[in-house]
Amino acid sequence: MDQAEDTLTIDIDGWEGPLDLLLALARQQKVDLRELSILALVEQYLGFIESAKQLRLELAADYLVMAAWLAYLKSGLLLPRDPEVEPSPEELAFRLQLRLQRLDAMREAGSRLMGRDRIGRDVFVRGAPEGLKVIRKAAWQAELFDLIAAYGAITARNKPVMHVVARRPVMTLEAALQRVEAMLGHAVDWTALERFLPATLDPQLAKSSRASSFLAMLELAKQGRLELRQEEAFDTLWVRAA
Amino acid sequence: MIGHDERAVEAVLFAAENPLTKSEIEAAAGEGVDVAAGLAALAESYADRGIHPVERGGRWHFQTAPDLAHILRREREEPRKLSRAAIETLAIIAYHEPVSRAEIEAIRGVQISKGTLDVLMEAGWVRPAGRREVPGRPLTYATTAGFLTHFGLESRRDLPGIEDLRAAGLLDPVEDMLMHAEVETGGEDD
Amino acid sequence: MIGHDERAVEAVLFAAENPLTKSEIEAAAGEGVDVAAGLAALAESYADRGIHPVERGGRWHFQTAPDLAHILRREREEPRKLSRAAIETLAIIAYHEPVSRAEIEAIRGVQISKGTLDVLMEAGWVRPAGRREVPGRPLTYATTAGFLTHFGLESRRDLPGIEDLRAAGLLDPVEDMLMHAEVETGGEDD
Repeated sequence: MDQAEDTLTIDIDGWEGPLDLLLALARQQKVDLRELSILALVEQYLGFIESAKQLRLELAADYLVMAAWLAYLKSGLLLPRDPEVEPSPEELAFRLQLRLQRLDAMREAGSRLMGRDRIGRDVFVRGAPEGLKVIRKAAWQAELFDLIAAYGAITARNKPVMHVVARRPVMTLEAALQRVEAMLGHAVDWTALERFLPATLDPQLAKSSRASSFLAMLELAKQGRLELRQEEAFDTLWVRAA
Repeated sequence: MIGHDERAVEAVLFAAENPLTKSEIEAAAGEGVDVAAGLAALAESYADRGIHPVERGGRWHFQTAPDLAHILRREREEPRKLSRAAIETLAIIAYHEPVSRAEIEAIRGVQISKGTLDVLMEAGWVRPAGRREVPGRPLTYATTAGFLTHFGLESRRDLPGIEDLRAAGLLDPVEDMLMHAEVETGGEDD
Repeated sequence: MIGHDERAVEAVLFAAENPLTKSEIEAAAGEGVDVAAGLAALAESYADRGIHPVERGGRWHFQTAPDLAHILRREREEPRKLSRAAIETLAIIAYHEPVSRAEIEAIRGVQISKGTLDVLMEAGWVRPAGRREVPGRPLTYATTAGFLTHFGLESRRDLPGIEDLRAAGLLDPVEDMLMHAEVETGGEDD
């Protein structure tokens, strides 16, 4: 067993996800998967994750999620049964066992498929058929794969797969405060709020800086460092150093 | 003396570039040919020969006898090699079809990487098979007649061990995978 | 019981892509196969059948019995592959129908030649689908029932969506897919 664990530690990169690892561990129990001891399997998996941690191997998140879930399952199996909990730990263990059996069966099925007498490898079709007369097929040939691959190519061409999330240009309240404070020294006379805003052609940034600068001015007015004046609603807002 | 039915069916199958259904053989062989009788006679005539007529997914073609593989295989390129992921995915589709990508991923416990399904579709073994009428309407996948032909299966019933697996409940619809619900939805590729 | 010589020669001739000389058959059939004896036995076995082994200029091949030649294609009409432009145009119509020519060009990013749509209509996969009620009243195009049949689709809704394409690796830039193919082909173990 020790030896096996060593091998596993070295092979950490070889697993296709936690289920793959669990199946490999289950196979070490050398029993029919239907007779598998889930508790022993959980111990093995958690032990494996622990030793990987000690070796400071980077574990992908899904391995850790599985570890957490198995730890939960283990405590459920060991602790006195709580009838409130649905599904029961035994049921969860059984489902896990089924999953492992199914994956194992599919893996086995895959290798049996590959081992069949395959055309072009073990058996061969006629090399040079003459072809039949009655072909009412369209002379134009295309496969569904060609079609959807073409559409994929067009889509990829038009919209690069890499999505760069455009950073929306905004002026933060902190930036506005700094800017207004710095400019206030020059505002001995009443100055329109607009004069404090950065010049920009970007309407988003213009809106954002107006809103932030207004808030910044309210804050500075509260601190008594500037005065605000407006003749009537929606009229120009005038600012002056206090 | 060999009957006309048998000879006509034989010539049609030999000349055809692809496996043919019974009605395609009928259309090619012309009026008055009993295709069923011809196929039956043909199977018997060729039982011990170096080539055989075979039925795959309801389509017939001639192919070489498997025991002669060793002489024919030489100097030929092997067909496309598949990755382990592609082999497993193919098996899952064949045994569970129609099956959605999420279901395949639930069985394998990992996401299908790019280039797995498209390799199988390009080989002509897997095709989109309609959408499932559940929320999200996921596309499902199934195998093709070309899959049966390539792997020498008369029908999906001939998939190795499929009856035992079904009896053991291992081919039941993929259930909600509790702990995996989180992992899988969390990792959805963008 | 049919001898190994005959079976080996039979399978080799059947699978060959060109007529073969005796020595080529010998090389293919491998050690210990008496090709002359095999060919003689074969000629006798097939004397009355729907196909025959024949010798032409020192090379052997199978061919259909002359009296059954009527089932064969007389002129070889080569199936023609659609051009890339045509396949892309067809894909755009299938995904966006009804769609005008200007819209197709906008999506493809290149102009389409007159012949491209003609080819698709000749193949019976695309049809005019009325005019759009906007200035210029452009003609729109849509796919036909024949399109669905040819591509084995029950409805257009069976076409994989963008997410399905992405998951299948079909949105990758070409270089990426080639690299992937290499990785995939490298990995099998049988």
